[in-house]
Amino acid sequence: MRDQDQRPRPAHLVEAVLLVSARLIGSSDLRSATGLSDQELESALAGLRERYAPETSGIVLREVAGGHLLSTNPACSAAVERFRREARPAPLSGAAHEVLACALYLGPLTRGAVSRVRGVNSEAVIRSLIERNLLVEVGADHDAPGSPALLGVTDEFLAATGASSRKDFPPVNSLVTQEELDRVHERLASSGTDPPDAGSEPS
Amino acid sequence: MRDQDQRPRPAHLVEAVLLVSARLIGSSDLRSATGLSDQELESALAGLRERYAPETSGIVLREVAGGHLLSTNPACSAAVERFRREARPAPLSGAAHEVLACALYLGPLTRGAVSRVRGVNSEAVIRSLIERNLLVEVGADHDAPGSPALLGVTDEFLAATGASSRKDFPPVNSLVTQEELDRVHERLASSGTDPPDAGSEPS
Amino acid sequence: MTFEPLGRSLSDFTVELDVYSGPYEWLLALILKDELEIFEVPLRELVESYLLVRRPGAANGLERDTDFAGSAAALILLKSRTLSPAIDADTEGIEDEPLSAEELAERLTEYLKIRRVAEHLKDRLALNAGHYVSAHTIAPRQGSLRISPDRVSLAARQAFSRLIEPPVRHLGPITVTLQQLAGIIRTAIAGGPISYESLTSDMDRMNRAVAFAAALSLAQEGSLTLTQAEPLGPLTLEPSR
Repeated sequence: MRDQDQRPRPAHLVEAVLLVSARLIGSSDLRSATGLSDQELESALAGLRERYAPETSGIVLREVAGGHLLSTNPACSAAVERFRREARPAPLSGAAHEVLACALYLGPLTRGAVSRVRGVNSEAVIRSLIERNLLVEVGADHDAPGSPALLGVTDEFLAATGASSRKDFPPVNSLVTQEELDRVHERLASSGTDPPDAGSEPS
Repeated sequence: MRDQDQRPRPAHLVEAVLLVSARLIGSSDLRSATGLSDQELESALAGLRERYAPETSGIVLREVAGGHLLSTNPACSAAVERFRREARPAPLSGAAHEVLACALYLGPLTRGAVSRVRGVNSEAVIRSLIERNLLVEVGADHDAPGSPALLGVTDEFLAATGASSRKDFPPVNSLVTQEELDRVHERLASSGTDPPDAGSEPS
Repeated sequence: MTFEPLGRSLSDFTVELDVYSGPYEWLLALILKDELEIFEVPLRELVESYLLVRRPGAANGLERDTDFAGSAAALILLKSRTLSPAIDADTEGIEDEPLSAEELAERLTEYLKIRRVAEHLKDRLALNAGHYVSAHTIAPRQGSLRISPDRVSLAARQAFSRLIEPPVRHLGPITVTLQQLAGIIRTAIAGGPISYESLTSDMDRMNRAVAFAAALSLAQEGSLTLTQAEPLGPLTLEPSR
């Protein structure tokens, strides 16, 4: 079955390498495995994008978090779950979404900072997100006493949201309307709280 | 959520299931996972045979002894082999490091004991560490109901850390205070089973 | 934060909220046990549902009103407190200064933004769920894994110094997570309605509590419906629609 005399086409090489990886493969790793040039790889990927598009295939090419990965088409997930006899992992809680939102838009930040923004102790939620590989300690805040760890989102998180990078999220101001923000101020003003005086800001 | 309104095509379902199986799948298993009829499955396979033919693809559909399997095109084996040689193993997660630390410093200990020390269910992490040959069942705790297995680190783990023996690791009392250690042993004991040896050094 | 004992005058008061439906007393208990986020509880709706069943002329009408007002006030205080800075373990003891209106507004604004981002993330995660990766992987060469001994020491320090809260020793070890139980519940109701009692019949107290929380969160996301014909009566879980 081998046509060794005939060099396999670039797209075939990329396809074969993608099949044997369950993890994202970066472009440079794809290049060094296949021996393709930048341009050859790009045109091979362009072809594969079409071949493995959600409309035309049960296997899709995902390009997320700066890497490439073959995976099943979500439209076929019921058949896959039946085959593997396992249920889809439960979706995250509302609290978990909020913690991830903090890490993505305000991070890297400490556990304390997450809890301050959310107004509730978030330790348990953070731990479960670390356990699920969606959050990771990326360093430490050396200016704070005890140098608490700084938390950020992981590549797995980017992959799970289908994002190609951390920049691939809408600006926060497009998600919340000025009207909503005004309403907050209005409500507070009408509740007759103490006159403002300078104090520490939420970090 | 998904495009449930549009039923995926039969070939897509088969393709997706083939991606998630590393073993030959018989026609009856394919039918029961995809819910396709005999005829539908046969025509889906006919299409896939063409799509994944050695001349047209880096991924080929193999049909052996009544089973079906996707695999890499042998013509691409050099690239696949290069990828394998250069592939870095998946880095360990923070959770995996913690489980290994438990086994190193408190082990041999049961799965339940690891979870109690860490305060979070560690079953999945332990499973993947056993698969990666970093953790191994070294015996059973016969004093506990059901004689759960006792876990210890492997020589492969020691080799991966560059340690020649457990003694190369700093003693546990240089890492945490006695008070913290007492709490750990309290957690270990809390199941009613005997806590593993409470040495302050990795045993 | 503690609630005054209700004297059970409100034992027949049940509420129907998005996040919870069932006896009001249980709602209070769940909030106190941190199993329900006070943020998720719309206090205005709570008051409105009480007003609907208020019985001013009844023999214990005044007692009921007082009990409700007392617990509702405690909920309002609790909810407002959660908006002020969480007390850090390391900074405990530092005087908690009251927030000015401006600071409060800023904090709420920031929280509102995070809330919206969280909703966006939820949709995105749902849209991208159901991707399964290839099983045709090849193992990297043996012996190519490197583990840093420093990372192992650090992990030991983290795992062994962690304060695990809340103490649940008296309840037995937690052997399942909320997610796992949610999975068990999904499987159990796939075949039709099932009572909470039979679902949890062979669970210990802790797992029952977690199962209840899991059922609530599934109900909240719309995967199942919780019904209870009478206050404190049997609770039935069934697939939504």
